[in-house]
Amino acid sequence: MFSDYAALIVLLPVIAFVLTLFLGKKLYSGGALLPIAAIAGSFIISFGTFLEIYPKDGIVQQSWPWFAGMNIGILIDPLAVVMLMMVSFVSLLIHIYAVGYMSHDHAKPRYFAETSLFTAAMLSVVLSDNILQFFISWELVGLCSFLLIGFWYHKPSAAAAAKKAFLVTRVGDVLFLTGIVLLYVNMSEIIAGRGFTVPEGNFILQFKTMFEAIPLINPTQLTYITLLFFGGAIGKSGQFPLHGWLPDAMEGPTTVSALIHAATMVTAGVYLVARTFPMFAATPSTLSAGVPDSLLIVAYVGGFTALFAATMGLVMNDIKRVLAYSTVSQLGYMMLALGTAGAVVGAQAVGISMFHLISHAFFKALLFLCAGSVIHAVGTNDIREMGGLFGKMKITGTTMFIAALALAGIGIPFINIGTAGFFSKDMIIEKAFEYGELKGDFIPYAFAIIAALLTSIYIFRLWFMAFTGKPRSERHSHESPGVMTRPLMILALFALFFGFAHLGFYDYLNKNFELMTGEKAAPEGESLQMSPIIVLLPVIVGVLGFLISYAIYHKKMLDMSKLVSSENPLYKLLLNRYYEPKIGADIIGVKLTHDVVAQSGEFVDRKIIDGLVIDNIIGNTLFKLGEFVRKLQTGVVQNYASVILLGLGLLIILLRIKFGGT
Amino acid sequence: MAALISLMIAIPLIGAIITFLTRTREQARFIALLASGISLVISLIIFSRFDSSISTIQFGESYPWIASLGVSLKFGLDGIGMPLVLLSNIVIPLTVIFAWGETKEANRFYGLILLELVGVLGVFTSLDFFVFYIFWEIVLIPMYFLINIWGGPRKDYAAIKFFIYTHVASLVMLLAIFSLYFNAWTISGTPSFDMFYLLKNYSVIESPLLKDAIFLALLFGFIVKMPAVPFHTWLPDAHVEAPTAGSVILAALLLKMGGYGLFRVILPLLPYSGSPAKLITLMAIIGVLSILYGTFLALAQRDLKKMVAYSSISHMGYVTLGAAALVPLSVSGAMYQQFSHGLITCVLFMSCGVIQHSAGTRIIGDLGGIAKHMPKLTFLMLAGFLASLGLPGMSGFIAEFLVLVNSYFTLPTFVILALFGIVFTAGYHLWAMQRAVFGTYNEKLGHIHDGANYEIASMGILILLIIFFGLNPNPVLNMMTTNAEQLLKFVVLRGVIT
Amino acid sequence: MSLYTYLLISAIIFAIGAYGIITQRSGIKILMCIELLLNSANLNLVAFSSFNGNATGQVFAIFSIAIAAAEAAIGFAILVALFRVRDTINLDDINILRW
Amino acid sequence: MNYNLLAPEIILTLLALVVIILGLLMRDVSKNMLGYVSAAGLLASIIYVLGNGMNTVGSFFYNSLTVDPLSQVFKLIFLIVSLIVVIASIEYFRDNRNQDEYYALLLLATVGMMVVASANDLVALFVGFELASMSTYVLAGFEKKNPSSLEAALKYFIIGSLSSALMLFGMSLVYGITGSTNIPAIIEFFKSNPMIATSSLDVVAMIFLVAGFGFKMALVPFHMWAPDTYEGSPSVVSSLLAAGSKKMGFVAAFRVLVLALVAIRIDIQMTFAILAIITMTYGNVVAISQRSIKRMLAYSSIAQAGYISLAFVVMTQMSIAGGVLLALGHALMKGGAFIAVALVGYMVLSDNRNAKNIDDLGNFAGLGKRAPITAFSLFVFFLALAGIPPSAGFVGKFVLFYSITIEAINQASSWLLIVVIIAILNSALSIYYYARVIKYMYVLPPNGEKIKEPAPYVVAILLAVIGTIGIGLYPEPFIQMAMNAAKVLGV
Repeated sequence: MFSDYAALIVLLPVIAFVLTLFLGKKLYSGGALLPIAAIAGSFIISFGTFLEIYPKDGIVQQSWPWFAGMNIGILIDPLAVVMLMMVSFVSLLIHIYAVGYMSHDHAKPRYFAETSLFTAAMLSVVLSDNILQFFISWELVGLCSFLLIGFWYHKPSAAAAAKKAFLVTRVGDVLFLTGIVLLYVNMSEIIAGRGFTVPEGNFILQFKTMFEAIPLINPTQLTYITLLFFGGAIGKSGQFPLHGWLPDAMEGPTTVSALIHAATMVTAGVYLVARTFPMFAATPSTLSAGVPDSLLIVAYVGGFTALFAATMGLVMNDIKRVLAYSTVSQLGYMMLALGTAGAVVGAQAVGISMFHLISHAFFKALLFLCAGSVIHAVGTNDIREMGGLFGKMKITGTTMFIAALALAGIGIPFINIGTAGFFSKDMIIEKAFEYGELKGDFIPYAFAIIAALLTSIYIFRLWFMAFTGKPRSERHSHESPGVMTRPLMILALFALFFGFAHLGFYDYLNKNFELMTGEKAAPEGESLQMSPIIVLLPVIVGVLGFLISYAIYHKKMLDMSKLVSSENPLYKLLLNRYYEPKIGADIIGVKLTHDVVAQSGEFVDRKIIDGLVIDNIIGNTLFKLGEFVRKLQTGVVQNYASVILLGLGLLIILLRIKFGGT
Repeated sequence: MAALISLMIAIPLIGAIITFLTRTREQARFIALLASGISLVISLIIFSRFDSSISTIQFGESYPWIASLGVSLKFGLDGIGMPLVLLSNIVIPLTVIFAWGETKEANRFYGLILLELVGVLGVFTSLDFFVFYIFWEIVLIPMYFLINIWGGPRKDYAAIKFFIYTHVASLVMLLAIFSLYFNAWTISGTPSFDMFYLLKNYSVIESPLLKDAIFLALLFGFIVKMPAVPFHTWLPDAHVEAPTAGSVILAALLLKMGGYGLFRVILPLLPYSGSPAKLITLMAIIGVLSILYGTFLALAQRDLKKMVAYSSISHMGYVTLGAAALVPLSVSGAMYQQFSHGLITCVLFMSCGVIQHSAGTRIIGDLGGIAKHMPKLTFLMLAGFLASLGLPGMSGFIAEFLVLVNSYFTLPTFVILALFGIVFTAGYHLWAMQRAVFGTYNEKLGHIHDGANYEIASMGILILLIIFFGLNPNPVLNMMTTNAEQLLKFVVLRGVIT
Repeated sequence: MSLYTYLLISAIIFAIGAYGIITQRSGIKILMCIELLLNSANLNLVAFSSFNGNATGQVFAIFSIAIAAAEAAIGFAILVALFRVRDTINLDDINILRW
Repeated sequence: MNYNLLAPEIILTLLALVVIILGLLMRDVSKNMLGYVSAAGLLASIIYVLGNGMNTVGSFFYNSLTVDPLSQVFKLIFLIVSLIVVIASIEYFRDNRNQDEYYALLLLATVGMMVVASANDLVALFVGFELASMSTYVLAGFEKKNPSSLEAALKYFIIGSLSSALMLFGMSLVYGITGSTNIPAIIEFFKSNPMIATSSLDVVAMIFLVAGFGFKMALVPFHMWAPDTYEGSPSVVSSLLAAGSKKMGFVAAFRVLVLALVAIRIDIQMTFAILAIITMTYGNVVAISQRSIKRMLAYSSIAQAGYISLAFVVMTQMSIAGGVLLALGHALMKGGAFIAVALVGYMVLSDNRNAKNIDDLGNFAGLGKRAPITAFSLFVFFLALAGIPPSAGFVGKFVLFYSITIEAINQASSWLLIVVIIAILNSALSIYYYARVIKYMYVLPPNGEKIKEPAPYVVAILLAVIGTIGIGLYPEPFIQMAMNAAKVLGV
């Protein structure tokens, strides 16, 4: 019976948004309760739906016609339902946490209104059954992120970051939209030309219809479409080269970073690729044998981003920025999973990637909330000014340590005991290796494994610098209130134990596309046996990273000041984030677009088209002429007479020339 | 229930005359609101009775006028005119409400606004070319006064430039009308200015040269009004100098006359013109050029209002593009763009007006952080800006989506170019917001207050409408699509596009 | 004498009149030049009349002579009135109205 | 012979004499009523003309006068103009001791114009021309203490008599060639002997006639008297000149030139086109830089002359009709405008007895507040002159430009199209200086308080306004009228 009310999953938060926005001031605690209740409702319905459809491998499909052959609809299949539960659950926890975190902010109603709108939009992304609704919700999600990053709009940096986030993701969105345009055109053409028919009650842009049309669509077109979609994903999920906005997005409240820029929104890109995976998988393999082009590119972009972001994570001093880069890098892992695993085990890749997505959601949200709690207590973001916090903030410290373990993917192989990250990430790395084995291309694997090492180094660097040693600044700090710590503990539990659900999870997700399109995904070849070293390696690098950080930042065995100095070009490069902000914002944004193109356009418009042609050539000439001719009117009557006689003579001559006559 | 349309046109006219004669501003604005309100009600009645499934003229009326020239007062509505009539009747009352506080020569002010309503309603409903032209011209005069009496520092220049520039365009259009009229006359032997009749006989003209000449003359007449690059330069001046109400009417209604012309006149002729392929390309180029050019120039502006003016140019570019694409849904998308831009641009110009009025400047650089003191305005302005940059869920998105998606069938390259512009569209909107509204408050502005209630109210209503039509375009979109399909039957018939 | 002689003479008179109008300063002389023009036309008329052998021309001439007289009277009247207010009839000085 | 058809002229002539005699007998104070008398007479003859019907035909005095639709239309124009002028003059010349002469002359001028309108013989034409001209010479200089009025009169007189001399010369040549002064006979002759018809002597004759008529029409290069005279003479008289006697030139041109030129089949389209274009452009361009409104109106009426003379370029029935319509419209608009200026002058003088250049643009500031009716009427006249619908000006231009466009299409001649486009650009340009005055009237603040607008002026102006808008709103009968008038010429 829950599934009948699936629409409410989105509608409840929307209602909460409207009410909170307009009369939040009057409600208790700035109207925090309403959104919390609404999102709790969404979570319950999602969970109930899950319980309903899980046993009987069912899916929920509802859809209503909208305009011009488009529709609005709901599609809850395994892929969607797990996302639904995760999003609503994490969002719920973070809302509760926010009650404490935002307690001092006077604009609470706006905050809660926007977050609940965000939740609604995100849920709508997850359960939309057609690409257009997906895109629309996706844009609204972006809008909310824009609003929430700029929540403290009076901070210029916040306003700038909000704008940057929106614009950079906008680039991706335009690619996405172009993809939709291409898709729509191709669909209509095969409908017109190749006798493809949209079944009764289905609509042209529904995923179902799209997947059924795949075999008919021109392969190269399919590659374009999928790559354009992936462009959108790059924007949203902060993949290289559109990753720059995510670290800046940390200008928003930490809860926002946790909810939007770690747990949920940024994963929308991954979700998009997962959602349209069949199309990616169906693209022709021209670049590398047996690997669909789109997947290959997804894999490389993902892998590179994983490594690239991790390197910057090493040197950041803003606690939230470290986490932000770690998010980017982890998203890279998910993309990598979709690419490599997709190439070797097909649709199962979705399960692998999604599992990491969800476990990441738990421990990354946890990390951010811990960071939030630290910031809340210390009042600064700079880890160089922290230190020795563990004594004062036991809960935060412990939970954050757990989260760090999960992120680093620490666990015990072979007996399968470990944190969530252990299962999810190792699976990805193994698949990357398998991909290397089968396709003879180990680069993605190299990306993955190196990134794993760096990951564990920077996260433990962070933990050690923040929680151990002696305080590096005399800031009084205290443990956060219960309303904040309890969500931490809950998330910590998930970060620890969620991993054990992996097998069931994989099985469930593998059925995903069969359930929708009805056709069985071709069973992939048995995953080959791997030498233990390969299985061990991820854990080894994880532990290694821990030890390195321990050595450097706790025991201070070797002095970093040599390395960490503005002389060191590598360090500078990293610290300046590969000069991405400079290139992106300043050069392309301001210099090129505004100063060069726009201003020259302005010049042409005002000075040449308008100034020269309209005003000077036409206007002034006439005035001058008028002034001149006017002076011919001398007022002396003989001149008038002369003019008359002159004219007379001229006319006669003119006509005599014209026809001689006698 | 006949004569609804002429009633709808007559009431504002009477209202205008009464308003001119009133003594106090209270009376003036009350009567203005009353008259436009009644007109709105009538248009709503028409709208509710309108059958959006048929493409023929509905609520037609016809009265003899000048027999010897074959002129008669023909009015009527179809899916092309109806939405714009509705738009006009929505915009004008809201403008009156927005300008509720006008003190300078209030009776003239409101009277002129009503006259504008009369003019545009006449243009959108008249089906006789002669009458059409007369209304087309009449619209200029009140706008000239609105700019020249209530305008800014360079109002003289702007007003006269607007007047002459657009007047030249309409005279050129008149020449084309002459030729159509003469052509139809020679064929049938009886003079008639009936619009459809003239358009139908266009195909009979022998010389392709003459056909193209007529076509281009008409096109010129319309795209100057829209305005499209490179004939747009009157617009920024007019907008910058005009009072807020003037800008609102100018952008929301007068520009739409150009677009209306495209659908009512240009598209029926296009398939029969001398060289359709070339002309389509020409229109597409004009459209895309307007989109990109307008976008980049908006990016360069320092004056908020001027920026909005250029954004209008780029948005009207979508109309040209969609019309040129000659795909049913692209055409109806273009029509929808007219409708939605009419609503959105109101909000933008009203925001500019409120800021100007409260902060005393519109220069983006001199503003900053005004959100602190003007929360309500900020909320509405942000909503308007988002709508303008095509955020889904707002009417603008539907229009642009339809245009882009469907134009791709016939004009792929142009669509790609247009898509390229979208990023920058978002760019200048957000950049302006960031510098003018957000950030730290610029103390030099002194103490500023939020918009007055009536201003906020009218903007709020508009935002609600924008969202409503963004979520549920069907009420107007269906009738547009019906007519678009009917228009394009001939195009396909002629095999201009396959 | 042939018709052309008359025409020639009248042409000469016309030319003199025209020349005078262009060159003369005094209002009176201008009036006289105008009379010359009119009379050259009259000469034409009469000449043609006898050449064509019908009287219309002469009638016309008489009409025009009468009119010319009236015209002259009006002209003098205006000049006199002007002289009263401006103390001059030198047309070069009479140019308040210009441009 | 049915003298009813000539009754209007007769009435007016007698009335003129009566007025003179009454003037002799009356005391100065009571002379004001003469205005009403003449107005009544004009009204009577208007009624007579209408009573006779617009389409009646008749000829008099051995076919030297003819009555036909063309003459009727123009008679109507002249009569209406004179009526408006007379009504306005009641106020303008109130308590002037020479009113009797003024009205008598005005009536005679009207008679002269009407004679020209129906002249069917060169002699009659010449006589009518001279009658109208001489009366107006005097009227122009009627303020005999005012130097500029006298100067205007003098210039008008000299140029006028010069061009009438030219005209006479031309007529003498025509007579010489054709041996007749009766216009139909002349045309007949031309038709029958083309050899002579195309002789250069003939061309010369035609040019002389053009000069003669062009002087009245104020066609470049025969226009130069017009600005000075219109500016200098009393506003009411300027109104008469611009609205009335100008049209006399046109009707004469229609009667003689059109027919003759059609007959002698020499193509001087191009020549006329050039003349027309130069004239309209000249008028508009110079008008832009004027501050004296009367002078501006003068130049604008030169421009209008340019438009009307487009009718000669393509001598189709449509174009002639357009010319007639525009002439009619222009009579109303320009007449009304000058009267309005007169009222402004009255206003200025009531502020300050001895104000100089009273028609300066500055005096129009805030007129919308000071004299609402006048301002609104001027507003109407200006928009009408600019050709904005719905107005007489628009209808006239509409038909005229239409006819030429059609010719351009028919002859597939690009240069004709260019002519139209230039004409169109001109009428767009003219908006500039009209709008400037409108701006002064409605945008700028008034420099004085509201005045009471004298009834006679208001009546006169409103007559013109009603005519202007009326023709715009219901042009049907007028278009018919013009068409019939054009049909007479049988082109």
